[in-house]
Amino acid sequence: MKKLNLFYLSFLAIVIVLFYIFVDNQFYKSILIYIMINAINASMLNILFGYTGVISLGQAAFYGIGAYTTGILTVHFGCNPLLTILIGILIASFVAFLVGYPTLKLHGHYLAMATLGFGMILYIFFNEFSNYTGGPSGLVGIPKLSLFGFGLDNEDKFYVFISIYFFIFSILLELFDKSYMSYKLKFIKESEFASKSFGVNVSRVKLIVFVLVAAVTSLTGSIFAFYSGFISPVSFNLKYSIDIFIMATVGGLGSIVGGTLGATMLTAFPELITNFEDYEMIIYGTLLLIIIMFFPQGIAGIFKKFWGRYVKS
Amino acid sequence: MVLVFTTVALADIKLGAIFSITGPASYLGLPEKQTLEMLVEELNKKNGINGEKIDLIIYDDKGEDAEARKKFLRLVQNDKVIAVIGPSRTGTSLAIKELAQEMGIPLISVAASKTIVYPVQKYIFKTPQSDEQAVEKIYDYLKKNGKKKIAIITSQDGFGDTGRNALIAEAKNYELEVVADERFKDTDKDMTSQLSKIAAKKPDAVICWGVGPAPAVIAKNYKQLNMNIPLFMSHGVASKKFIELAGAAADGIYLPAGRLVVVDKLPDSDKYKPILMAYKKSFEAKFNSHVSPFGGYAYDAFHLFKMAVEKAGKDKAKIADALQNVKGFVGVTGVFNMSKDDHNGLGKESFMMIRIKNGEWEIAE
Amino acid sequence: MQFLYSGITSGSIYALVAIGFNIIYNTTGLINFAQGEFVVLGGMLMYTTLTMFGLNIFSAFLITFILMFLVGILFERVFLRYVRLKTEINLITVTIALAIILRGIAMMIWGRDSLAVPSYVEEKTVLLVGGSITSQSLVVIVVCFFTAIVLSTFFKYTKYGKAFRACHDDQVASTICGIDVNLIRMLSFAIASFLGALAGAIVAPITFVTYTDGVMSGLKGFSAAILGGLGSFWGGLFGGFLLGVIEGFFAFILPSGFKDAFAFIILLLILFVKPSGLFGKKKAVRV
Amino acid sequence: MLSLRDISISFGGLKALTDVTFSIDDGINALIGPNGAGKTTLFNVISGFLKPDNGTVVFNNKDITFREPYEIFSMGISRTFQNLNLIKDVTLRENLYLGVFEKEKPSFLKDILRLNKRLWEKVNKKIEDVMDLTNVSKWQHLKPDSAPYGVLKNFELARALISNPDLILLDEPAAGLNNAEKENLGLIIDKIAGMGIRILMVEHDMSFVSSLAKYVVCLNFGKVIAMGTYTEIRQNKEVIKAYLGDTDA
Repeated sequence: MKKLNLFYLSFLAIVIVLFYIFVDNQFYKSILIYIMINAINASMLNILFGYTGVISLGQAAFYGIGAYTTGILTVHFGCNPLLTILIGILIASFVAFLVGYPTLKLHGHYLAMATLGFGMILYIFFNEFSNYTGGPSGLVGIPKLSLFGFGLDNEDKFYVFISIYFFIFSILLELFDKSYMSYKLKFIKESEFASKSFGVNVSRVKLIVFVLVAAVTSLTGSIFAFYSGFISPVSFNLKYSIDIFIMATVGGLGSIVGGTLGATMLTAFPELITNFEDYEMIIYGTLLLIIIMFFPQGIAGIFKKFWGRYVKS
Repeated sequence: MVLVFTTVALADIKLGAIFSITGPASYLGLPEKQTLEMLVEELNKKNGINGEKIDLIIYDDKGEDAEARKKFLRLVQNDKVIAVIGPSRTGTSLAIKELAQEMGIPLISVAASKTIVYPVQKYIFKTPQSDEQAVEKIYDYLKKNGKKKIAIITSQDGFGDTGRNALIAEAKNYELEVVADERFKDTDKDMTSQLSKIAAKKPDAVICWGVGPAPAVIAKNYKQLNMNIPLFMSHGVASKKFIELAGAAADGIYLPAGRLVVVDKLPDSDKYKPILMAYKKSFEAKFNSHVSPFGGYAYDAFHLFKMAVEKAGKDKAKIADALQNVKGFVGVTGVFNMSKDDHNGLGKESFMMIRIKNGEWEIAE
Repeated sequence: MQFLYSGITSGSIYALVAIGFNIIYNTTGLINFAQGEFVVLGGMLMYTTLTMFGLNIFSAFLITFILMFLVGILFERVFLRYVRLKTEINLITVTIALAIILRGIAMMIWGRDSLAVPSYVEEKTVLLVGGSITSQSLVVIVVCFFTAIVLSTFFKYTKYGKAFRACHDDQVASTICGIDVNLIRMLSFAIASFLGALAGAIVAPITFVTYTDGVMSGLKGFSAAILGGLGSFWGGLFGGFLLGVIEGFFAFILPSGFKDAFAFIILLLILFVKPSGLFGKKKAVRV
Repeated sequence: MLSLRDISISFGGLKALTDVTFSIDDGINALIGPNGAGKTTLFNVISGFLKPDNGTVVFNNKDITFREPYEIFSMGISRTFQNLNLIKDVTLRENLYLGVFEKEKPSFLKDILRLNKRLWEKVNKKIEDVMDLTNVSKWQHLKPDSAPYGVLKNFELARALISNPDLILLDEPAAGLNNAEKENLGLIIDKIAGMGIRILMVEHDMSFVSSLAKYVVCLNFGKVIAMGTYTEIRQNKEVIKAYLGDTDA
């Protein structure tokens, strides 16, 4: 098993802590909260697609399942918040299993279409079952999460909670990346034929990964619901699935920091050019184009090259 | 086109605004932004509110909740604004109203749904009429003409959804029977199957609730199926743009609308006429595009803000109280009478029933 | 019965976009996510040439197609050739990025409101059994069939057509047999862009054109192409009409809010039963 | 050991294999026949990728005809591929993980929480041994794209070997190798057979087959036309006709 990249983990910890101490402006904190949420979703998509080669353009649906399970159970049924997170994970895993089983035998564009279609179906259900989901105008009044009597009702408190969750998540990612498991997924991605010949039950592994990724995405969805207190289908549509797909690609598919790097850059970047609304789309698209065309390994590739040339050697 | 008017003088009245300038609801956000910029520019020429110029900061929420939340926090934390105008859509307004209430920032939304200001919260206001008022206007008209069975076809977005709820709720009070309840997506290209389903139910009138290009497609489909049942639309289509799109198919459509669209047909004695004419002239001169009710919502929001600051200075809590006590303000959308339990302040009379006749608006009271 | 006509009208739009997808897929194996934007640009250019410059329909069409043909060439020549790592995913992501840029440009030039394009044929409604269809929709349907016929004969019988198909099966082998693969790739994007413009142009009078339309028409066109089986023109045509009719049908029998959901459910069921679409040939996977 | 009985399979009318029956035991066995005789198809049937229309495959007297490839591997059959199937994204050494880990059935949790030091030591030891056997240790840290063809072939052999299977299916091991490499490969295959591992190889190179194979089966157009030691096969008229065409035409 490979050595853990402790430098990256400690760097991450330092950045999060310093940011908490020195920046008391809640706007920048909210940006970092969104970065962390997107980083988790993009990293999970990276494991599903970047590592295992299973393309999915419907992850926003699982993100929505988590958010709406939490929203509906707390607003309409007054459920205990923590319980709703668990229920959301169970539902998302069950749906992922149900959908994954027939879908995962598809490949390439057909798989992309199947997952995209699944995402659209969920999005339409969020819109249509309006007496529960509040329909297009959304669901108001999701209570604040409180852990061990520590109410998370403002940006600072929520920032602490989510950075702990994100840090634990990054550690698990790092452990996964340096274990045999990450090799196994890469073997599947490159050659299902060879993997099958050497004892890998490919369809079972793909299904497990699909369900796990759906579960974590749903968990993040529930947390997003508690954070914003209001959810509407717009946040869980095809655009979000494509956004996290782009984040994982730009960040660097197949490298464990890809999701986080891509999410950081593409969530923070629009904030820098807010004064150029009309041009924002063009600038965003051009930035994307340049990275994909000239840095195929994504930003992680750039760091790795830089890291390899100046630091290691 | 830098939007930050940082004039040298002590520009210390910081006003924030969030509109959907890009994305699916961009036809709402653009006229709102343009109107606000124009009004601030004019006011700053007459050196602002009692000597202090206004520093206007506008952000785009692309019609998404997460963006609206981020931009709101940016306005409050970074730009230290004392009040926020917008957002343009119901969803994005609901996404930030709790935050505004918690942080004590007066928020004057330009989105329609009643749920924004109901239950009433100290800092949360809105200028557009609620759907209930538009629905009441239509139902009054229907009752007067003895219509009993109605069919509704509403869009699958915030505007269409709240409209649908209001249509169904109010129908009970007016003893109107809703015989068909169809939906459409604003990206759909052909609604003839829904309309033929409606035709089969033989309603006395059809009400379409939506904004943007889709209602124009419905108008054309309506003509294609030559359904000669009166067709009513929402105040969402009260703009020249709709007539341009629907073309001949727009003829004969009834809709409730603010006075802005029929300003030149109003009798001179009408108390709204001077304001409307002034706004229409300056807007159309500056941006050579037709004036729209959405811009009107921003117009009223700005004036409410101006009056509140004139009365209460820059203390946010006092501004909120001042806003709550606005009485008899004649705005573009109607007469605003705010109160402790009504942070919209508009009545049914802010609407007029108008009809489209060969490409022009015509008062159909 | 009206749902059938409504289905055919929207179906023919999906079909034309699907054919655009198939052309690029047939020669390069890629899915061009900017196909929807080509449709939007086609409509926008027609608006400009017809209403702004007041040209007659024929010259308006001509200018639009020439411009879009060049856009297609530019697309492939500049963007897809200089991609350093030409994996399928990288190239597809490039098309996603270009779609965003084109959308931004369309918003800049033509603004945010929907634009109306005058109909090319004198507007009248054709009464049919149990429903009606507008003359403009008939034009769309006719053009749709005409394009499918022209393209499938081109690809099946002409020398160039065979070269296109050879490129898709095996680029290396085609180069060895003297086919200029780069030229073919460029032409495939150019023709796809031209086709997108054609779809956008003839559809604009019915549906108006807004800069945000690209996403939805691209999505529906892609599902139609997948439904019919990637790579086959008749598949794309049939897939488009089938998708339109399914949507119309569900809009008729169900609360119409669910029509898209059920259309996608049908699509998923077909994919599970026949993973390569209705007409798609199972791509032989070399072991 | 491994016995096939009346294996037949056809792909839409084309009869790839018809009533193939033979069984093999210890030592090195070869499967020969002209191109398109159905040799690789037979390999895919044995390794579980293709389900025959009828007939059975029995291995260590267990019926594996309809078992999944990963089950067949865990029962002790591993293979190499006609055109190389190494994972390009990882180093050659890491390619060997594929061959060994699945046999060890590593526990997911222990693996993630890095509690399986002993397992890794065992794996690394096995890797060292198998690399020494196929003398490819020098290239272990390279990625497949930057190593010579012969080395890649050896690594595929090493990968098949590392799970110490009962039977290795070699798909044209000598193809594309020069004489020195062939000679070297022959030694390695001999050593492997010496370790009690049975080998069934598909091969065209007659000199290679003659020097190694104890028992030879010849296929032509999906039918077994001859079986026996290499010398018997050498004189069999059918085999000659199949390879060299009808001499007395």
